[in-house]
Amino acid sequence: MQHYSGFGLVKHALSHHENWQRQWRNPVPKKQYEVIIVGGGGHGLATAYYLAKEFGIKNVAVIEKGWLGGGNTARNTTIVRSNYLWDEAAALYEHSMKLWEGLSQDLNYNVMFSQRGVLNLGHTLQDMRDIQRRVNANRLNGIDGEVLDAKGVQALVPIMDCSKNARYPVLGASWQPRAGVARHDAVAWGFARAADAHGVDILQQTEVTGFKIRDGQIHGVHTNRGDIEASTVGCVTAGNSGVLAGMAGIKLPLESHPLQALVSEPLKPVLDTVVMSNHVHGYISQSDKGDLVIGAGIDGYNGYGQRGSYPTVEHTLQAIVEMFPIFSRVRMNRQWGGIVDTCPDACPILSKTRVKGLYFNCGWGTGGFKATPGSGHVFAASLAKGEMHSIAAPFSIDRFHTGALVDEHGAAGVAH
Amino acid sequence: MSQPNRLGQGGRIERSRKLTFTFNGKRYQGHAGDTLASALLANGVDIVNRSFKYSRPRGIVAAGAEEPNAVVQLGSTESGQVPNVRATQQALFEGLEARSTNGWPNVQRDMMSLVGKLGGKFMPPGFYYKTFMAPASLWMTYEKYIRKSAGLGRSPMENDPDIYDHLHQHCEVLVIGAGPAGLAAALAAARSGARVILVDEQEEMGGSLLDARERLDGKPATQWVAQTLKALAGMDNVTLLPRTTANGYHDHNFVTLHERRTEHLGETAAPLNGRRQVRSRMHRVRAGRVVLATGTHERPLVYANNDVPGNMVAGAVSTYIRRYGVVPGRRLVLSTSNDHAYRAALDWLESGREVVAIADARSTPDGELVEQARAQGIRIITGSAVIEAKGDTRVSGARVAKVDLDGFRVVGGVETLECDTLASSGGYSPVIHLASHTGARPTWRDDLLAFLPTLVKGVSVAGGAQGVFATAEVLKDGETAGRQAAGEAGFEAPSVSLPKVARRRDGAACALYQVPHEKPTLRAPKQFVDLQNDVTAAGIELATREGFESIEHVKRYTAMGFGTDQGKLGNINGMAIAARCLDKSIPEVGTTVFRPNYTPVTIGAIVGRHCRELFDPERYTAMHQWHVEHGAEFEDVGQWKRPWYFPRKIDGKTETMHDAVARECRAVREGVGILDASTLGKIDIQGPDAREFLGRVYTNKWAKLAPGRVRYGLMCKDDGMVFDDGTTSCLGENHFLMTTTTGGAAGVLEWLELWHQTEWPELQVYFTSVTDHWATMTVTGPEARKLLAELTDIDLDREAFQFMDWREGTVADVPARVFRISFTGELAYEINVQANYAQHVWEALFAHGEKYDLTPYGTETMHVLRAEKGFIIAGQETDGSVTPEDLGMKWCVGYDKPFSWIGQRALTRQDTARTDRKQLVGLKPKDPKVVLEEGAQIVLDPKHAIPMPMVGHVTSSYYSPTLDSGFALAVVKGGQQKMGETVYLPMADGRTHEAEIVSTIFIDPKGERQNV
Amino acid sequence: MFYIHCPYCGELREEEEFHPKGQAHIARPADPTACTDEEWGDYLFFRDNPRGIHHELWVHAVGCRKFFNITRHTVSYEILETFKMGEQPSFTTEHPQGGSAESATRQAQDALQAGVHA
Amino acid sequence: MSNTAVETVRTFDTRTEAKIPLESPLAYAYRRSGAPAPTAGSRATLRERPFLGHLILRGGAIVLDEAVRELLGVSLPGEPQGLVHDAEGERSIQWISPDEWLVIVPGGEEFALENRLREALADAHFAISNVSGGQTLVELEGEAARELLMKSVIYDVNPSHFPVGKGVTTVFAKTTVILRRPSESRWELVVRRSFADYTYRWLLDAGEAYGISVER
Repeated sequence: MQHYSGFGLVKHALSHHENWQRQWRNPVPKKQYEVIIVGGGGHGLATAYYLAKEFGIKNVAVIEKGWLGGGNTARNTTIVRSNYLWDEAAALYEHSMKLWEGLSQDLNYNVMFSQRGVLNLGHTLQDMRDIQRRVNANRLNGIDGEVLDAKGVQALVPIMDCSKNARYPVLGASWQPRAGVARHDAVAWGFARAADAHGVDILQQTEVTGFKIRDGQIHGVHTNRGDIEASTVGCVTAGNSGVLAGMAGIKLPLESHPLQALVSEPLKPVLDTVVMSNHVHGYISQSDKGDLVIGAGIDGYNGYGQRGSYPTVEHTLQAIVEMFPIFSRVRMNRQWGGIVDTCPDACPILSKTRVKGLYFNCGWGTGGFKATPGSGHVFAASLAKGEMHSIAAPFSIDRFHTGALVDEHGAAGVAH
Repeated sequence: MSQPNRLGQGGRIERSRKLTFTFNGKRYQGHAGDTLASALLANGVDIVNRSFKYSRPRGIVAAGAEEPNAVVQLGSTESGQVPNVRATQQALFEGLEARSTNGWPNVQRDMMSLVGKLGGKFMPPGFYYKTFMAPASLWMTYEKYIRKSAGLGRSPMENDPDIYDHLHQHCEVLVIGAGPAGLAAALAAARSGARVILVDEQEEMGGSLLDARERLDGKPATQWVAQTLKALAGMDNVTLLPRTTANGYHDHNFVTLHERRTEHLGETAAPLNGRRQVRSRMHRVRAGRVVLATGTHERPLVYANNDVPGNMVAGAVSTYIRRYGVVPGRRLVLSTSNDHAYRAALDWLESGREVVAIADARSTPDGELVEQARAQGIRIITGSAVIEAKGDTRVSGARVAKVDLDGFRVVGGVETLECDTLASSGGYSPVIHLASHTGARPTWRDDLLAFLPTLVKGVSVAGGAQGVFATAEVLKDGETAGRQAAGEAGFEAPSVSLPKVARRRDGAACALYQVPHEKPTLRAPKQFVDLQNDVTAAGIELATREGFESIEHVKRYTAMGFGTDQGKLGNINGMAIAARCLDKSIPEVGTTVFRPNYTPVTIGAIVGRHCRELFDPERYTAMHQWHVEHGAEFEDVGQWKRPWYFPRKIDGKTETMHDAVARECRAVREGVGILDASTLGKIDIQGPDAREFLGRVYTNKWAKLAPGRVRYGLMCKDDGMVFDDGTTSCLGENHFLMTTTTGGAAGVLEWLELWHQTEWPELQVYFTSVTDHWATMTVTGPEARKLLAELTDIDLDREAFQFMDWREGTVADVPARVFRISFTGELAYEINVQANYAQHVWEALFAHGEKYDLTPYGTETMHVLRAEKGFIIAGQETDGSVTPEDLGMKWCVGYDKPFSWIGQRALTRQDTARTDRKQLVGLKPKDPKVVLEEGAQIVLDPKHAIPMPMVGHVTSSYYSPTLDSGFALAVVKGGQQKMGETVYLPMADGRTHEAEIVSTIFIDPKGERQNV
Repeated sequence: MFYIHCPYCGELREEEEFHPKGQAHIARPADPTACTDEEWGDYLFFRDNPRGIHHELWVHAVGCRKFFNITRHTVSYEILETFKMGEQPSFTTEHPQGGSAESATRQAQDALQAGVHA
Repeated sequence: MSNTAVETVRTFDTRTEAKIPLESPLAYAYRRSGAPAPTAGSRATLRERPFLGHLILRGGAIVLDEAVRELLGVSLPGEPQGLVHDAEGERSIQWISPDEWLVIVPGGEEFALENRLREALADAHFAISNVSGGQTLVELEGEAARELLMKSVIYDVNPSHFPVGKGVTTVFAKTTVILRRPSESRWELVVRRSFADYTYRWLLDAGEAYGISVER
């Protein structure tokens, strides 16, 4: 792998950039791998990378039906935070946060992880109770965070309307300074390049059409480019997980919903943190390019159309203008939609299945991007050892039958 | 103030109306009818901006929505600022002030351009992914500087003085685009009687006809435009919306139209007849059929230094000359792949300026326009193209060479032509943005060298948007589309007679996107593809070399098409370059998908009136006026404004919340208080199966509740988790009045309907919301009976009217139902009267209550009083993960009911049946002065290292004036078995509180006070 | 944004008047006590999530307040039919062109939208 | 007369003959936002008709039709969106859903009407709920009334689609209204009490451009 650095950039400039290498190969599929990862999004690529780097399993294929990083990795609003309520979820996202903090160097790819902090606003007394509960739990779980009052919020975000005249005045917020945003595409590309360097085969334009299952054990996959064998298969296919599980005769408690986001035209820097509000229902940050990146909740119906309904956009922008009246004259440039696979308890599934050797990693709903490295890491550990990693264990499919849900709805009312 | 490039005649501007405007601090003059762009060109302003990444000087390239460079900051006042206005779409008005968005100290002499010049080489696409990584600690500093160079314009820092609104429109036929196809379509559809909306983004309708050379019925095309618009305006089934952009096409023919109502008049909307006007309006249109007559965007050619000011797309040159009477230079070189672009040269020549040459990439061009040009003596260099522009801040020459299109190379020598303007045309891309908003992927047509829209139901396309270019055919195509659309909507449309247009003979165009240079692309001077984002052909080539092979990857790696113009000029060229680098065809590297908005839309217009005081409804009770007058502080509960507490003014000083709540609490415990409880949901339930139904949706039993009696009930979802609670009264054998929580009212009614309509339609029962019909006032405290007795004819004797009874009669002469239920633990009467009488009854209670010091109290006191009694609040003690037993409310669960009620089955699931679940308990702080923080986490071992195992949290916590101590409710793992044990609450400030687990009932455990 | 034919109101109405309520035809087990934990969990949480034809429960919340069913394509978002509680869908994965059930009273959504005056 | 319904359902006259000052749902709105007087250029007029009798009638159309015809003198609008007035135009009945109708009568008539309906319907399965205190009727008139509605409701109010004699429940800004067209020139909004202030402020705001006035 070519090492990336400022010095390298200068060197390549002098040779007219004619000597840059491919960031990843375009290999011919082998007949057999030790592990197959289905799904070449951020989570799948991260899983492959950590399998190779941390667990010494380099004979790995990542099978992607389209282009790597072309799904939700490329469509989210890039927020990274770990201030989740329940111990199980907090452990998972904090594990991820720690990996984020060294990710650019680890991958030798600048994922532009910007720890500019995330505010979760409270507008009602119950909001504030929930915020205090969550921040107290975070603190005892070793996750940074504090509760701010309205003045504290105003000091951090001078352009926000924190006055009492607002329809739902800001009463305070939780503040996680280590949280922030990252450059979404770079995460997929960085993991792909680093995994490839470790020998992982990334097979783009390759579609899994079925599983080879004998005697309750996985033996590989059928694809549009022929059969590929492996005794361990991990599916990391987000919105398509249900379809894939169906091929193995497994049902998952997932629904795929449209999740919309939008950006303004690029502006000179005006907002230095990420601001989220469950109550007025919207969140906003400003990208390094200057766009205001805005989102809200999912649309209520199932949809794979990568678009949602217009009123969701209207309500989101109403919320943004309620919080930031100065943005009324700014213009919205573009909107789009992702397909998020949601679980009934707003937590993911990281699980074995009743097919031995077949694992699923899905159901991240609106929280997938921020979990990318952590999800990949614990999933890789689970695939490598044949036992779910302790952080992943609470997210088994079994919980929907025993009742041991990890209900993050309260903390996840707004997509993020 | 002369306008050097303004022609002495021609154009559609009002020459008599001169307008003064300011650009980058300098004053200029233009005319009514100008755009800011045409006025700048008229004044010979070459540089309008500096580019985003390399800080290169940039000029105006196009004349419409596709313009990438002329993106300026508008506004003379802080609150009137508008960032990123496209000068080509901004009508000129008197006093307009605009400035470039980039460039320091100014756009003419930009220091950053030095960085761009020297550093440009080191900034290939994605360079930021490859550097700024060491040392890791410095990234946030690097980022600060990266961000500094971000953005185009700036946000206003003051609130918007303007207002916006929405108009909900419905029509049978929506025609988008009022060029020849759209006008013909609208006319045809309108003649059928169908409701037609015709919308066009420009200041003036007519589209390409406004600068056409063709004559319609032997007259200038604009005459037919005027005549058609007049006819349409005269029909009351037609709505004409000029200056309005169809910015989003959504499912099932829902289209958003952004109408700019005053932006052509001033930076803020001036009042009209003393009334506020909206600055812009969003039409939310539901159309039966949509006709897309959106025309085409011309593609420029990609050659070296094609960004130097003076490079323009050919059609824009014609537009400026013919519509605005502006010729944007003196000496023109045209580089083209097609006949149509020859118009630019002919128009240029006719305006009296010099056409140096036309470089035509085709070896034997022979169309009608080519012959005209030859006849005019214009030099045509065939088989050639401009390979490089010369010049720095303005084009000074064009390097022209013979090119081998198939071999992608320059053949033969290079000739340098002196010129100041370089127009180019690589063909015409149908404007298919709207058609692809709902996910339909366009398909490439090799014969047209263009992507054509794939249509969903209910949409048709006409004219240039579907690759029909000749005016006569465009008109016919539009007419057919209009007639068909009306027909499909059930209206019979007669055919419309169309004007005669001479058919022009055009030669075939050739495929040319990037022009080859003598040097390989990576070594040649920059050849720009996306001007706004500084994406070059070399950048695209590099991306493909690095493994970015799908067009989606290329776009993301290079940022191509992500600007405010969304790549209208550059995307197809970029795809062609990627295809060349990958040795694939254009459709093989992917297709191009567009998302709303077509052009950026003011956020305020999307918000409409739903802001400020109208952001969200405020719901009020019938006594709200009284609460306001009596100084209540309000709490937001759902959309309701509920009195939170009533601070008194004592000696001119307003009580603190703590003091007010303590006073209110004491009043209820010792005297009498009154609460406005009108916000609770109330559902009238009637029918022979009402009782059975209640038994199924509540956890407890309802079979034996007699008329006149009231019962408390808990509701679960079928996962066994509590979601609402309240009392329900038996009014008659088949008649019940259910109350719900304030926030849960709508949800519970829908919940009941859901089960009735989908699972148990055989049950004979009806539910009707009566929440707003009744006003509810809770009179509570030891003196409640005495007070109420003064006003009512109901027998309040403790035996005749017992706890959990309800009675009817009058209160203050008003018919009332009175419920003897208590959420305070004190003697309490909930008085329900028809809400129109509420203010009277409320005031009568105070008139009589004065001697008892009747004290109004709010939600905060209500919370303290109920918590002292261990009464839960659904949504505060519960969070969707709490069962009735977790709440210690087994007494409210009827396990032996015959029907397996909602939630019952789930309670015996493995995890739900655990006995060590988090359970509701009381907490008594060891230090009575401590009021625990709500949300504080509970641990058993406060010395445990982080992460510290947590066993629960505080759900409610208050100071109790009755106990003179803090107290709390909490959920604790296995808490019901831990009575008397000590738990710890480590706080953020470093202190650790100690508390004892106690019963949830702090006052009057036997419940005697409410029974007096 | 959808345009939905409410089978009770008999006309097309804007999506904003409706709420989606998940998969259609989820019947509560007749005897919950006889269900295993697994069966109960399936009933509570496991739903079809097809990429294609989907039968959904909606409620005309700001309107007649009736629950009804929609057959909708989850990729194209085309609404193929709407029908009252208790009726069966005509369009299914097996019958993508319709015809799986009596549908004489139903009109295709497209025809309805076009023929505002039909 | 065996009258199970009367015994099993508890009716209650919430209105009194006593001279008690009544406050309409818009009382607070008038005080807070005022009531603009008509001006020369006034193109829309708002008028509240407070204190009418509002009953929600539930049951099957076949069950209810005869009783309604007998007691209200109009036939039950069985078709969706139907709105029927009696000869004087004082009493109306409107289709709300296949088993729900809204009856509006002059204030004070509602309780007697409810009792007579209950008698007439006897043992049938039906329900009647008095909601008179919970909603109010707001009339809109004037040449701009329809455009004002287009700014406020998502429903198509074009006369070709919204003829006289139609009524719908639909979205009004961020709340719900029942919108009716009793005559060529007049529109009626049935507004919930707790949303009345919001609705009023919205109409004043959106109506400013038409010089909206309020008749009191």
